Amino acid sequence: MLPSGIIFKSYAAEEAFLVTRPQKLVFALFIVALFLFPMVGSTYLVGTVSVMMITMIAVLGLQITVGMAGQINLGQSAFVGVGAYVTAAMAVNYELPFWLAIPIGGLTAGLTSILFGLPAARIKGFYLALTTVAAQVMFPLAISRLPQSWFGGSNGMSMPSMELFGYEIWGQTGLYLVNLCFLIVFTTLAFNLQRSRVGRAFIAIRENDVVAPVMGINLVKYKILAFFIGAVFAGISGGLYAYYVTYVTAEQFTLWLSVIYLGMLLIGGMTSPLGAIFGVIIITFLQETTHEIGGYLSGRISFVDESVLFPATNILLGAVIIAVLIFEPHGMVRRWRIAKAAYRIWPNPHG
Amino acid sequence: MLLELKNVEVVYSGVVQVLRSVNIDVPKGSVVAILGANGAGKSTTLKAISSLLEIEHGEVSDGEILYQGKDIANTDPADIVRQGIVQVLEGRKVLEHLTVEQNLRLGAHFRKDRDVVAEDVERVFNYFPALRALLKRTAGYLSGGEMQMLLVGRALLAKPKILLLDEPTMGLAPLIVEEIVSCLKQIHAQEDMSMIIVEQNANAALSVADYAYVLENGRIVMHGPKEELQKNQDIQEFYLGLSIGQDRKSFREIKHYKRRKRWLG
Amino acid sequence: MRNTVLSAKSLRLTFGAITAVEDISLQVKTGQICALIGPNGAGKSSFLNCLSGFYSPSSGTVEFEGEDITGLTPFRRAEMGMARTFQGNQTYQSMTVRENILSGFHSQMRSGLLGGLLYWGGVQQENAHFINLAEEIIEFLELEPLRNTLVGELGYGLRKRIDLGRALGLNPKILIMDEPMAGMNTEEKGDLARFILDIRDARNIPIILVEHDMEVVMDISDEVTVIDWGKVISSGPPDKVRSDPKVISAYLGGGVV
Amino acid sequence: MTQITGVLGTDPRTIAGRSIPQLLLERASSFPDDTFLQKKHFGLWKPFTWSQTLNMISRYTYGLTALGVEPGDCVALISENIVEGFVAEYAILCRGALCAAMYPDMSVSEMEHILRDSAARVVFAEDQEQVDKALTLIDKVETLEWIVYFDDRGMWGYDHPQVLSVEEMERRGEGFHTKFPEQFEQVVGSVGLRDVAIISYTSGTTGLPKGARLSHEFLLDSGYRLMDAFNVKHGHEYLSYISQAWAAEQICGIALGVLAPMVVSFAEKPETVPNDLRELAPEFLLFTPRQWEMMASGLQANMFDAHPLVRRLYEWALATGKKHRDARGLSSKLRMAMADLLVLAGVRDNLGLKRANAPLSAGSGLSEEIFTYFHAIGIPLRNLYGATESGLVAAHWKGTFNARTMGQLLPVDPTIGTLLVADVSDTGELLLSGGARFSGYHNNPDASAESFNEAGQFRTGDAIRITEDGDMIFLDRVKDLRTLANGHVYPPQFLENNLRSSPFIKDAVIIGDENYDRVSVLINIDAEICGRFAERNGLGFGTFAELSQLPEVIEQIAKTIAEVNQMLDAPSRVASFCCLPKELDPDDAELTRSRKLRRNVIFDRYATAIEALYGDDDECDLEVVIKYQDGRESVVRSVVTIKRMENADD
Repeated sequence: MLPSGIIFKSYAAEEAFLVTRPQKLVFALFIVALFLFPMVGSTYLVGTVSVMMITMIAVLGLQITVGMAGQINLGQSAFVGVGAYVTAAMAVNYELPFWLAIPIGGLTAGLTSILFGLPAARIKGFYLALTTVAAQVMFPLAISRLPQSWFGGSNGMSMPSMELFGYEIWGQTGLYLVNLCFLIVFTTLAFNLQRSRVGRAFIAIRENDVVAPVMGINLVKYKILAFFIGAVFAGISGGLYAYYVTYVTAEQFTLWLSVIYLGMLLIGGMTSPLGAIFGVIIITFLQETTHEIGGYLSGRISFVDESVLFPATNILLGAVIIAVLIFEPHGMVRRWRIAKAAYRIWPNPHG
Repeated sequence: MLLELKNVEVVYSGVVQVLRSVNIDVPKGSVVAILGANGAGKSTTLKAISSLLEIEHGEVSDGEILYQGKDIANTDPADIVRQGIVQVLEGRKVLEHLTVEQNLRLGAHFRKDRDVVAEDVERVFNYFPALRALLKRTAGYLSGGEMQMLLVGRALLAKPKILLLDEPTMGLAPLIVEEIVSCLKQIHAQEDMSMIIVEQNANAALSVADYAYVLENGRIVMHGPKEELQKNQDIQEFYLGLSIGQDRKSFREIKHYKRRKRWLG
Repeated sequence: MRNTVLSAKSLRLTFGAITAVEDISLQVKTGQICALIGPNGAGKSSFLNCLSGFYSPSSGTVEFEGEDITGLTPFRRAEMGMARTFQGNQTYQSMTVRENILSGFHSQMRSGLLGGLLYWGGVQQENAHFINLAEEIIEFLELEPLRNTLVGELGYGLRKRIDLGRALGLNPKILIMDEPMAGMNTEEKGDLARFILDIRDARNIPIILVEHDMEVVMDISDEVTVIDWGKVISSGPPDKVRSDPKVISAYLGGGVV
Repeated sequence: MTQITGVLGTDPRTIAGRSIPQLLLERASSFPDDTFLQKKHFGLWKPFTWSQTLNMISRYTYGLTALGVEPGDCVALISENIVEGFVAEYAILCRGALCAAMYPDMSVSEMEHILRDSAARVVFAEDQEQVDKALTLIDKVETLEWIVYFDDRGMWGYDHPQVLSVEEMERRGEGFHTKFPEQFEQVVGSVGLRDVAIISYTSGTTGLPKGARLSHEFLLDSGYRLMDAFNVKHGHEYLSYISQAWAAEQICGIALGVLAPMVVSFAEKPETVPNDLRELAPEFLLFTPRQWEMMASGLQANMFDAHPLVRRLYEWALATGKKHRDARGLSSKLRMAMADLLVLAGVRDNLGLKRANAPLSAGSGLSEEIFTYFHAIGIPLRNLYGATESGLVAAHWKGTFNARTMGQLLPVDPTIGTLLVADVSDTGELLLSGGARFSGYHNNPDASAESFNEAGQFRTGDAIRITEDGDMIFLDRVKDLRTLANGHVYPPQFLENNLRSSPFIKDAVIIGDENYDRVSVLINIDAEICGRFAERNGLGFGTFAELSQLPEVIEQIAKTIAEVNQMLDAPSRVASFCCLPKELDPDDAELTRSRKLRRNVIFDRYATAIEALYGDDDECDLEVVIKYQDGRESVVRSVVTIKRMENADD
């Protein structure tokens, strides 16, 4: 709902994300603030936000496959890995610039996913989940078996630094800005997709895959498309990650990470790209806080060390995800919508 | 009074109020029908009685549901079944992979008097002879009418004092509707049992019931003995069908505007 | 002379040893409302599923506008202009009313994945064009006050109307309706009957109506086909079928209620 | 004071001798591409520019010509407020014909009277429902030749030779257009300012409706008065909502629409009005007191469901609004700003009234409580006093808002010239002169003659008091001031208005005349509010009848009556009352279509209850016949509690 006094004379105007002037103003200020953030944030903080933004792109992709189209995917981190490795290979072996290497990484991840998405045409739910886990299991095996000249085998690959127009993009700040630009672009794409014909087809399949084909939707095509586009996002995220960590190894892309991605999406809310953003922020915040507390404790209590902290953090994360699932199965996005609606109709209790 | 709803309010998810101050009396041995448009709150009323609201995030937020003088609102649904309130849900949800016999026996699973159960099963077959031949058939392959009979039979095996029926004739062929209705009449005549029937097919419901309530937007807008309601012009036009009343009108002649309702008590 | 839009010829459908449809033929002509009635379990649903393409018949053919479509998938049939509504609640609950109806236009829209992602001018225009068409249906079905409401928040009767709206979005050449009147009171049935007649009269779309409500069926249909045990036992105009003793004993009964 | 004189307006947008069609033509040539009409359609607001609208009007006009409508003929209109309805009326005026508009929920017999009395040759009927009504009359009313419908839904099966769609009418007009391309402008040019534009049927509270003949000048002058007093600007938005059958809509929509000119907007459907109002947030709007009351009680009812803390905040903000709205001093202003920011701005936004700079309540009877309520939330509601025959006379426009008064005499168009003069006669009746003059009743020379006195002043029939500040206070209709058997005179209307301002009471019918020595009242409870009240207090009820007789509800009503009684001297106080077991309804002829009470009918139908009010029993058995729209009837029986007020005899 909008404030009163706003009328639409075209459907395009009605579809716009930002309608009122205050909305536009706040949003513009927010974007500017994001760009200026590195000037005030500590290197550590800027780095953390950078990783957060990279993760967001992967989770946005997951939102499309799982949230929009309802196709369960437990192998997102493998597709992130494919993106990272292919980007690395492009940058190292062919010395391509990052703005070419990363999209190639993304596309390759997308194409790889079709292999694992194909079964989705026939199976769903639990069985599909298992197929995607297979992607996750096969990924490190494939990397280590492929010729060393391609992906560095089990040694991993070292990344060159990013360059734009001959200038090196330097330090946390530079990477932060590149990541931010990618995030803005891909968030826009995800939001666009949701209101488009393809997005509607995805949602239709999620809601009722018996009715959707009778309404003219080619199930096989759209299920594969959902996997493809979700994995492209993952691959892009992987490419950015490769540049950020400067060194890629297969161990970075675990099943556990895929589960965390899914957890982020669950907490944030599956039904909107906004959920991906919320989820990443919340989980990252939790992780960072527990690390802080853990670091503080490990200096003081003798038996607290890495071997305790890591599982403890994960147990906490799991507990939070379960708690959210119980109290708000639709994620933070629903809370956000309720709050927004309540604000609009305030002080009325209902519309 | 066997069952009394006093000012019952039902709220879903803490925000959506579905029932507003509903009062319904079910005397012992009577059959009460609840009529109303879709979304008026008929099924919700039944679920409030049988405590099945929780599954849909609903609750009785106010008022009392008195069963034999005791408030049973928001109690454990299994306990309610044990006390003799048994609901036949809408949508004919049989256990598809079990046989008809297994389905039937499930109705009696909490009963202690195992030896009598066999007798009761026999009685169910007397009401629904068709079921006897289907005993070993997998329930999922039954036709709609057969499933409905199975479900009513299963409910009977729980030895209900009140049987709640949610849309028992929905989607059934006219012949089957007739059969189910006459079975219900027979059951009511022979068993010591009250019933609440929620129905869109008001003709069917009123032919079994002796008292009826009309729900609209979660409120009772009208109630009375069936003879009285059958005479009401709104009931005739909005529930009993166009052909009843005076000169027959056809669905072909329906206008593009509506006559206003005049709900009056 | 009216053209035949859809014809099913001697359809037979078996699952292993069970014969769901033994031999059903049906012809639907332009501007006709054809009712299909029969006891529960007579094979109506299986027959409909053969028409929609969920099942492929063991023998027999389905022809649509003179073309053999027996082997086509459901979505191809939808693209050709076969639309249907479903039993019970089968709308997309998390979409708004307008989005549900808009989703019916899927096969007429052209924009693909890239267009959806970029949402550039042409895609926006296409969307706007089809929203306009969807709004025509919204007006037709008198859903204006609800266009932006999530379907999940609506009652059963309205959802059935949205289901119908979505099918109309396919711009159908034939409409199959599976028990649209089930669970409705007389008033709602009246509304729906009016919509069905309007669809036929104003849009000239023939309709196959599977329904148990005899009052409605006998009132609004032009042709009634009665099936039992997978076979057609009677067919013809309502008055003829109504008095057919075979139909009375297998289906109609005494008509007390 | 017994006499005051108004002023001349200063706004330069004067009538200057032009009739409504002439103004229309002029506006269309000055601002061809500006929006004139606007409707919500297919989810969007679709604008109609001046040139588009004029084009449509001209086609309709030629269509009317083709149907044989001559200048001076009458054309009737029965429709909700839609673009086509407005265009049709402008086309009627452009043809030099007279328009008689009817309420869309009028029954066939009411319609018959108007069609017969106005001798309408064509009736514009919105849709199938109205066509069906008109069709039953086409052979009965000899003058009626054509039925023209706007909405073709469901009309495809009709083949009556005298029924045609508006498109068909336009098609028939095309020939005339090519043959006489100048005719449209010529006729428009010949329509004089003093010519009668419309016949407005006043929903008579007694007898059959009378047709008031209102001229272009009359409508435009009243429009000018509003424009000048409330600073209505060119391009201000107006939501057309009250029926064209009401003279007020003729003034605000039809006349002021072209004079200001405004953007006249139409809701998508009658049931989406609140929502569309919210979307539009118009600058100018006119509601009846009842609509304002409903808006306020709807909000009140909503707040019943709010969280207790939110409710307290809301009540605090309301109290602050009442106390500090116009107060000076920093702390007052701060508190007001807080209340506005936290609550009141939201309330205005929800109602769609945040931009309304001239929200008007037309007609008498808006209670002080509702009036101050709207002022408290920052909506500058103004009373507007006028009548079909006297035009718009007074309103709050000089910056003072006294809820009890109807405001000050309005400024007259300087090109009309004569100032408004208000005189109070010896009997307390308001006599008016000046401004554009009422043209008398249609087919009723006696009534027309009676409406003016020898001095040529218009007799309003209203008992009015003029304060020292020049504000007008409406007491009652002169004929409605009533005398009890013991000779005591009391103002029944005052009682009714104040009772009705309670959210629990929808209507109050005061009884007590020369046959009785006490005052009593029949109460029609507000089902929504009383229902919520009962729910909050855990009271059981099923039907309206049961709700109305709940002891707690009756107690609540008694409390309200006691409060109102406090404001009057003892003999004028309500001594006993009962709550009606069914809602008053226009279908049972208990209310007029504009929801005014039809006392005779009510007295008749509830005679048993009235008798009991003056008897000794604590309850009575009541039988009421109710009528369905298709003419069928049935009888409803119920037991009604008679409640006597304790303080009546002190």
